[in-house]
Parts: sequence; structure tokens; C-alpha cells
Amino acid sequence: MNSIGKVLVANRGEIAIRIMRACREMGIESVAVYSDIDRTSRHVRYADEAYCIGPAPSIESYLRIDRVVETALESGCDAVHPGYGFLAENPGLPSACLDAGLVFIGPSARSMALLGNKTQARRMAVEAGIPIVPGTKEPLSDVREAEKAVEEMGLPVLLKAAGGGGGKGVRIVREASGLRSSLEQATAEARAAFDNPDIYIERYLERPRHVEIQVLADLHGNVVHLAERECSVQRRFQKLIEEAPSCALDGELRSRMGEAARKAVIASDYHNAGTVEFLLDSGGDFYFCEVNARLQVEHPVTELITGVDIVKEQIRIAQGLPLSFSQEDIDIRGSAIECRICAEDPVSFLPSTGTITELEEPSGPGVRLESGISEGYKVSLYYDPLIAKLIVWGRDRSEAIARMRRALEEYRIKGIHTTIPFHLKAMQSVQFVSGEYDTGIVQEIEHPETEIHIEIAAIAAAIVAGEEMAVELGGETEESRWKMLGRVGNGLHRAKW
Amino acid sequence: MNSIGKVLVANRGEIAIRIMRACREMGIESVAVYSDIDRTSRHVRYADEAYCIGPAPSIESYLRIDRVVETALESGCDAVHPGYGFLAENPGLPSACLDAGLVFIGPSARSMALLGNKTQARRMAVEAGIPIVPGTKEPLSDVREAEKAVEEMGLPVLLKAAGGGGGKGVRIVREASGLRSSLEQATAEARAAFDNPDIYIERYLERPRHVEIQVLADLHGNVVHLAERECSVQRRFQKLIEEAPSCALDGELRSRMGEAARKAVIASDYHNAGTVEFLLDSGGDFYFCEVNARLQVEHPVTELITGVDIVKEQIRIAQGLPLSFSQEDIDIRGSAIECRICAEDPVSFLPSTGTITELEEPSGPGVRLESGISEGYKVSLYYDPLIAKLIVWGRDRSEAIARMRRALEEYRIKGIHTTIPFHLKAMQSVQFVSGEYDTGIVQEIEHPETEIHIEIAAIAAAIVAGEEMAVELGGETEESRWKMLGRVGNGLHRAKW
Amino acid sequence: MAFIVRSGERSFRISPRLVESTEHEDHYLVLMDDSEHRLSVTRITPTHLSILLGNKSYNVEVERSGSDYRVTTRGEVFTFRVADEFLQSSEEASASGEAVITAPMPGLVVKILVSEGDEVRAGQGLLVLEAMKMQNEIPAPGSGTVREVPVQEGNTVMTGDILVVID
Amino acid sequence: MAFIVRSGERSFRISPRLVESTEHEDHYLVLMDDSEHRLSVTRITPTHLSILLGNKSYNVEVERSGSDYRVTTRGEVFTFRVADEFLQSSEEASASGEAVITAPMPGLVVKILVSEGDEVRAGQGLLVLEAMKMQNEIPAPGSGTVREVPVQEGNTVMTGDILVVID
Repeated sequence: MNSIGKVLVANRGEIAIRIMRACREMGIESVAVYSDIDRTSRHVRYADEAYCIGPAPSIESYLRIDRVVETALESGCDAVHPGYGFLAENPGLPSACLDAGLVFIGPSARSMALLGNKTQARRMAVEAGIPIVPGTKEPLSDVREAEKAVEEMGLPVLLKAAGGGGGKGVRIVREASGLRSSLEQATAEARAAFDNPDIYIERYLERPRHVEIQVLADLHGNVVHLAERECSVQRRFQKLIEEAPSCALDGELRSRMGEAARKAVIASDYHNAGTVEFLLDSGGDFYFCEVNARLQVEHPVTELITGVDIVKEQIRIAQGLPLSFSQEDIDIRGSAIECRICAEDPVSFLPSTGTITELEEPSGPGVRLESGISEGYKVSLYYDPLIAKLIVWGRDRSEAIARMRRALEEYRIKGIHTTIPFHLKAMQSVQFVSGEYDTGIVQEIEHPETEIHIEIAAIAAAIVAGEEMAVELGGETEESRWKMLGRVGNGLHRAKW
Repeated sequence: MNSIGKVLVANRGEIAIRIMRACREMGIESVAVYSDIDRTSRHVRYADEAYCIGPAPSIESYLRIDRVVETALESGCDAVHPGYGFLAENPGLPSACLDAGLVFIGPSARSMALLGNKTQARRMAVEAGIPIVPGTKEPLSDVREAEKAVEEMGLPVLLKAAGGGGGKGVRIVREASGLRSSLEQATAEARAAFDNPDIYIERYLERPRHVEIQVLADLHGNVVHLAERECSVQRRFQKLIEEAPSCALDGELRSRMGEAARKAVIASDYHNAGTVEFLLDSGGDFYFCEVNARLQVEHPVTELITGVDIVKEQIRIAQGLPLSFSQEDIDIRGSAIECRICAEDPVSFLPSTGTITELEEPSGPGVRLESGISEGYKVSLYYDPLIAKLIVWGRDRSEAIARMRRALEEYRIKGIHTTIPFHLKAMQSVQFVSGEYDTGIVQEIEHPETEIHIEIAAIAAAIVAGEEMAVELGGETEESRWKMLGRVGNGLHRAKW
Repeated sequence: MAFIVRSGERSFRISPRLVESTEHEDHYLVLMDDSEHRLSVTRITPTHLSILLGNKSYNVEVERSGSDYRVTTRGEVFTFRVADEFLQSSEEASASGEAVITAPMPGLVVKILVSEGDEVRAGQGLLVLEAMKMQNEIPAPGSGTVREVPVQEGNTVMTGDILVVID
Repeated sequence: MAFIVRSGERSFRISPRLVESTEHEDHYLVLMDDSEHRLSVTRITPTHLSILLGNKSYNVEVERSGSDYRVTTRGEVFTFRVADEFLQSSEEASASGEAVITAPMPGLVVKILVSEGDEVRAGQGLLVLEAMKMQNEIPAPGSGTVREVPVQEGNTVMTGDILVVID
């Protein structure tokens, strides 16, 4: 058994805090690494120790395997947890950990390399008898090869990064004329995101459901699946909303897909937590896409319906402990939904940056928040726009939806734009509420304005404008605003602190 | 069936928000009532509509049955929810609702009057064959009668308000010489809290456990219990920490106590949610204390282990719907703990008032917060010091304790003193962690200082003092402090917003 | 004093008048187009207002950014341009017909897809802006001729910087 | 500049020196009694400091109330009196032996249980203060003679107001 007393968390934001929370609850110390602009970030404050490993660009900090390993050794860590993104799917990290005598909390470098190469993973699936989507088995060497593949498969096709997931380096191509520029963009993104420009191609299924199975595998041969997550609400191959269980699965299909997922894990000699992604068509046929050899962003929905703390299980597995439950012990209770709160414009989804000036977070029955921000936090362009995840549990799906809507209405983040208004519309859309949706849903959700809300908002704007005009005429400046708020005045009633 | 489309919540603070959340999730509108100083309070902002019903003293606002009922009618409500405290156990409210054609979300005036009179309730229990603690069956008419009862029962004794619970109007008397002044204080408190000065007396069991059973009873004769809550962590008869399930109960004792609770509910023709309180001695014998004819402060721990939303069930029962589950459907999952966050000094428990200047709330896996405060909120002396409840769920009790400790460490409330430091010590105390505790636990919890924490704190104080001295020497005033924070300066690095 | 408050196609003429100020709130009489409303307003934090319209309760966030007011209520976000009734008319007169495409976010110009003089149609990509590790193609809002491209590949731009001007 | 920082029985002599200030943090060299510490300090909000002592991370809240500094870290709360090393000694000289009982909270004096000249013993109730609907008996901190009771029944008092003076 590898006793773990101190863990270096090679990540930032909400997932770093999620992992540190698990450590703290297990009595394990946690060590943060950070880039210099993250000195004030919450994960630095949350950790027991913190080490600066470089400047803001991740390539010079969060992607530096050498610095991560050095810091783990310097700070006396026994283990490294990569989170998701950054180095999470880079086999160089588990290799370097092994060499340095550190436990890597995740799969072995070998399984990771196998699965991280999406073309090899597809071959593994075929050999294990799991159905796959038609496409190339090798990375594309140039645009001519892509054109040849398109001729064989027909359009539309999907270009995907062989080196990683998370929607980066992915392009859908519907017209032959767009193939070249899409391939260039995908290649550039893949190089920047994964340090690996390889792109492969597969047939693009129109509007499938995106369903994934969570799996836990220990070092003693025990492999348990924790049912599925429905991840079809996506925009540009970035998931926006996830839920568990999926409306499209019944017990029988869940068992079959769970069994296929277990097969994939066993065939790739995989251990620790992993996710097997499938596309599910409207006829109930499913196709293996890939294995995400890491903790997923959306793991909390599975935790809420099963009661299992997946991060703690990861740590236990890495310590060499057997799973404390078998497949029969896993029962699903209620329904869970996750909304990804991103620093983006809710309509255009363009990134938004700024400082969080006010924050009021939702809570109450059935609400869980995984957040990387706090008041005073600066959202920069350097990192992923995912700033928080709002997750709810309900006794059934309709309670979960009502609860999510209620929680979204409570959530106030000032200083940046977020996707909260999009999620609110989604929770009220016929498509989401019915459960009859697929990956085309985001385009279908409408953004009608509520008449009374626009009127109240307009009145509020006029009142504040009137007050500000009075202040400006009175010779006071914007800078003295906070000072002004200390007084009880005639005019708009002010916060007194 | 009484269709409910709009509910007046005759309360304030965290419980008003809890009820409004349930309404919102059920698609029911909610109406707040407030005293003038509560204009900025969170429950006013949370409601769909809000009505001022009087000045700050509760006797002139939150305790005014006439204004509550008038407001419900004026605003077009179908129903009134009293929460806990204030009018929750005043049979005048359900009576007035009945007369006005409003649904009261709670028991009938008749059962409430029966159970609210603690002496009658004791008689009911005796008749139903439920064991009770020895004591007077009628309220004390004067101190002489109290002295007589003491002569019969011996010391120590407990003086308790006949008109209500919540620790108000309760005094323990260990020496005959203290009887008179304790009776005077208890009477004054009972009059102020419940508008009913009646006090009764019972034998004081040394260090019993305080265990209560949650019951739901519909209008169709279905009575289901939702297991127990352990409420022994008390100070001055005010609960501080509650948990479910209790370490002192096994399945067999749970069934027996659950059965006794159901008997009490049936004998008093009770419907809606209620709690039957028992004292449990170290030998496993239990004694009926009283029935709390209302929603309890600590209902969330039961919700977390059963998955039942008790407030929603209350509304469904009031609508005339049958319970959607039977006793067999209730199964307990994991373990839950609640810590009451009060605006009090954590050592002396004396009240603390002020404005909340900063708030950072805990979240993450298994954490639920029920809070009545937000930044800018003023904690006044007019109302109960309970400002929030922090509740956690864990797969087992030890996970719940670790999680509570972690969540308490995350919770930052600035501007007032709170009981958070007390709870942190409790979560680390041998007594609480072992589960082997009784109502004497609060006196036993120690408050050792962590050496490194006092050192860091002293250094921080010196750094800030040094900075402030520099500012003062520079001629800047306290008022320009926020302004100053807008600049990046030499000296202590400042928040830039 | 009356304000013209505009968001997209919608426009309101709003005249707020403070009628009473107590310890806990301010009472306003607001004339909005032709109807009069009575409001109680109180500030919870600098940008967070609690408004009672009659007895209906609304939480409203108001953030100013330049001459725009971004207002959020119950998760819906509106951006208003607020102008004094008189200033309004002069501003309208100065508006021209050209389309100025500005950076919707700070970022790096990784590729420019058009040159001055090019004819472009609505939806056609003009340039690729990299932000938060994503490459975003900025499309033409309508058809026309590219008059000016004041940025170069490799430039870092801030929100609002002009990227392309189309006639 | 050195400060004497005291909390109850504990007393520290602390001399903080700012050695470097970057965009993201300030570096201090702190001499505490006999040992030297290197700290990185940054402010998250006006009262919320993130401190790295070496690489150990601490969140610290510092709130000033009069001459007291109330400091919270990991849920532990300490109240310090901070004085400049030189002012310190003069302050000490002026301290007298009497016990001054002040109101621990704002409230209403509902009952006074002692009179001037009474002998009281430690723990004996001096008066009853009502706050937040609870009646709180304020006990004598030690034994002695009541010299002064400057409040009357029915008075409203604020935190820090003198209730009873015992010799």
C-alpha cells in the first residue's frame, strides 16, 4: 500500500479546490502550484502550501512537468493529482512521477498513452468488440489525406484532436471547401492545447446523444461502473449542461453500455477513475468514442445520484486500496443536473474577462456549488472560461430542473458576463424539460425577454443614471463612489458599510 | 383538494427563505411580510411580493396575527406558512386563517392548542401509554407551588414555558435558593417570547440524550416517521448541533421510538409535519417531552438522509394530497450534521450585532447552507441570533464530521462574531467524534489555541497595524480607506476593485 | 428630468422622481411612457438594488460601463443606453451608415482573412481572434466592402478595439 | 518599527519590514521575538489577507475595532491589542487594579441585583441584561466590593458601556 499524506494538485480553479477539499476531509495535506498572476486565486489560499511555478502562460507554468515534479519533491509530497485539462492526459506526468518515486493519482502512463491516442483507442475498442463510429485509424498527415477520407465517408465529417479532449481542436466540416481552413484551425488549437497537432477524422453523426459511463477500477482487478451521464447539451463540442441519469437509457441499456465500458477499461488495462464516451443514436445503437483517462468536469452529477465521492475513491485506489463497494452496492437515487458557469457572453458565448466585484452564491436544499472564484478574483484570458459548476439533486428529474432554475436565479456574479442567463433559458425550454433532446439543442433554445423584467430593468437604469448625474453635477467623481456609499443621503438609499 | 398558488410566509431570516425556495420550486408564488428595519433583508428580496407589517419589535410586526391575515387576503394568497418561532405555535393563527378562508400550512388550531400546552400534552402522552418525565401537570400559579413541587420531586428541577419551545423561558434549578429568581426570569422570557407567562416544572434528568422523531401525517390518516435527530449538543437549552441518525439508536430502538411518536401524533389528531421530542437515558429508556407542532430548525438533517423535502410535503399535505410514500419507502442513506451559526461570541455565547461586511460561504460535495444573511445585512438585537445553518451529508458519520470541519473552515463571515469557532472545536473534540455524548457536552469542549495560528494572527495584526500607522501619518482618514484600496501602492498589496 | 432608455429595438421614456426618503428606503414616482409607477428602492450593495414595484419584489443589478448600463434581474440581462431626453436627439443625428466591427473580447489576432477592398457577404469570416485558448472566427455582420483593417496578425487587442470597417 | 502584540497571557514583539513589492504581492521580513520569517502577503478584500509563510498558506482576516485587532485564521479567532513598543510602557503604568464590568453586547438593563457597597463573590450575578429576547445574567469576574453602578433598570446600553465597577 502506498500511504499518501500529502498531495500536490497540478491544477487551478474549481477542480483544484475540489481535490483539495477531498484531501482535507481525508486528513491529507495539499500543495498548490500557481502561476504568478494566480497569487490571489482561491486555490492558492485553499491549499496548505503553495509554490509559484512560473508566469501566466500555462506553457510556462501549469504545463511544466519538470516544475510540478520538482515542487512535489521539494514540498515532501507522496502523490500528484492532475485534475482535468492541463497535464491530466499527458503520459509524461505519470512517467515522471514514477521516476521520481511519486504516486500519480490516475491511470498508468501506458494506458493513458494508449487511450490518449484516439486512433489507437479506436483500434482497442474494435478488438474488444465494442462498436465505433467510422473514421480514420491514423492521424491525418496532410489535407490531401483528409480529402481522401471525405471522399470515402461522405460529408459531414468531424475533425478531432488525437491528443486530448474538452472540445479543443474539434471542427465539423459540412462543405468540402471548408476542409482546409478547418483543419488548420483544429491543428493550431490542438498544438496549443495538448502540445500535439495530430488530427483524425470520423463520420459526423447528425444530432446523436452524447452519453458517457463513469468507471472506477482498482489495482486488484475490481471494475465498477457508476451509471451514465447525459452530456448532449453542447456548443462547439464544449459541454454546457450534464445530467444523470439520462432520459434515453432504461435499466437494460444502462447495463449493456456499462458492460461495454467495463470491457474498454479492462482491455486497456486501466485503473483509477475514467469515463467511457459513447454516441447514442435515436435507434438506441451506441458507438464508442473515446476513454477520458482522468476525472471529468461533470463527475459531481454521478456523485449526487450514487453517494460515492469519486475524488476520494481516486486517492484510495492510488493508495492501493480495493474498492469499498461492488457493482451490486451501487444504486441510483434521484436525478442530478450540472450547469457549467463560464465567463462568457450568454448569447454569443464569447469570453468575458474582469474582476469579480460581487458574488452571492446559491444554496439551500439539493444545491451544490463547485467554484473557483471569490470576490476580488480576476478572470483573465489565460485560462479556461469555466469558473464554477452549479449542480443540483432532486428526487426526480422535474424537481432537479425546478431546483436548478431556482438556484440559477439566486446566483449573482458581478463584474463579468456569465452563461447563467443561457442556463435559465435552457431550464425553461421545452426541449430540455421534455428530456427529448440531442446535441442540436443549444441552437434551438430561444432567448425571449420577459416584458416585466425589461421594464423594471429600464426603470432601474434610469434611476441610477439620474442619481449619477446628480452626483456628477455635484462635482463628485467616480472614485469617491464607495465613500459616498458610507452616507445615508437623500436620493437613492445607500448601502451603509 | 385545496389548490395553493400563492403562500404568505409569516416569518423572516433563513427559514422564510427556505420556505420560499420550496414554493418557487413548486411554481407557487411567495409573499413576504417584514418589519421596517427588515426592508433590506434577504427574505424581502427573495419573495415575489413583500408587505411591511409594522415596526422592528416583533410584538408590533411578526407577532401580529391580524396584519398577517389581512396581508394574505390583500395579496391574494391561498395559504400561510408560519415557519418556526414567532406565530408558529400560536393556535390563534390557524384559527384566524380558517375564519378568513385561508389554508394554514401546519396542524389544526385544536391539535396545536393541545400540544402547545405542554401540561395537556403530557396528559395526552400518559393516556396514550407513552412514558413521560415526572413533573407538574398544570402551570405553576406562584413560587410557593414551585417550592412544593421541588419538595416532592427533589432537586435539580427544570422550569419550562408551557407556551412554547426553542429554549426560551427555560431554567434549570439546582439549589432551592435560586428558585424564585429563576422562576421570575423564565416567566419574563416566556411572556416576551410566547405572550404566555405560564411555567411548569419537571424533574431534571442529569445528562440525558435529547432525541426527536420527525413525523409527517396527511389528512387521509397516513402517518410516517422519518427517523430521529440527535439534538443533545445544547447550551442553555438552545440546540447548537444536530445530527441524524443518532449514534445511540439501533434499528430496534428506532422502530420503538418511531412507533411511540406515531402514537402521539394519532392521539392528538395531528396532521402536517411535527416532531416528537424524547429524552433518552443511558439505559436506553426514553421519555416523551413534547410535540413540536411545526417545522423544526433542524429539519434539513432528516431531509439529507431520507431525500424527502419536508417543506414541500407540508405544502402537499395542506393541499389535501396523500403522502407520496409509505413507511417502507423511507430508507436512511448516510449521515448528516447541522451546525447552527449564531451571531454570538463563540466562547461566552453572548449576542453579537453589526453589519455583514464580507461573506464567503462554504460549498462543494455534501455541503448545504441555509442562510438568511448576505453582504450588507445588519444583525440587530430585535430577532433571534440564528443567522444561518450549515448542514453536511456524508456516506458515514466520520465523513460527515470531516466534511463539516472542512466547511466550517471555509466559512468567512465578517462584521460580527459567530459560533463558527465553537463548532470547529466541537468537530475536533473527542466527545463529539466518538458519538458518546449527552447534553453535558458543551461544557466539556475545550478551546485550545493552535500555536501556529496565534503566531500568524499576531504577525498579521502587526503588519496591518504598521500599514495603518503609515496611512495615518500620511494624513489619510479611515473614510478614504475604500478609495485607497483602488490603488496599487507600495506597502501592503491591496485589493483592486 | 426624463431619460430615453434604449435596448435594441426597445425604447422607453422614463422620468423618475424621488418623493420621499426614509431611514430604510427611497420612494420614487416613476413616469414610464404613459403610466405612473410607485417604487420603493433600497441599495443592498453598491450595484445591487432591491425594488418593490407596488409590492412586487425585484432584485436588480445595475453596472455601468461607459455610457451603457448593464442591468440584471432574475437572471435576465439587458444592456441599455441611457440618455437625457435632449442630448438624445443630437446623438441620433451623428450616427453614420458604416459597419464598424470591434473586438468583442480581449485577444490575440492570429489570422486576418480579408484585405482592404474585398467584397464580403454576411457571415463570412473576417479574422481569427484567439482568446482563452479558443480560436474564434469573427464574422461579417452584413455584406459590403472592406474599407479598413487597422490591425495586423500578432496584434493583441482589447474589447472595443476596431478590427475591420465595412462600408 | 516594533509592535508589542498581546492577547490574554500571550505577548509577542513583532517587527515587520517590507522588503519588496511586486504586482501581485508584498514580501515582508518579520522579526518575531527572536526568529526571522519571510512572508508573502496579498490582500483579497479590504480585511482578507492571503499570507504565505515560507510556502505555508494561511487565510487571515484582520478587523480593527478601536485599538483591538480581531484576527481569524482557519476558524480560530484572536483579539490582539497592538501597541508601538514605546507607547506600550506608558500604557502599562496607568493600569489600575479595579475591575470594570462593561456591557458585552448592546441590550436593555432589566434588573440590577447589587447596590454600591455590596460585597460580591466571583460568579455572583450583578445584573440582568436583555438582548435578542434572552435574559443574560452578568456575573462578577472576581470577589470585591461594588464601588459604582452607573446604570439604572430600564437603561439601554451599548457594547463597552460601564455597568458595574468593583474594587
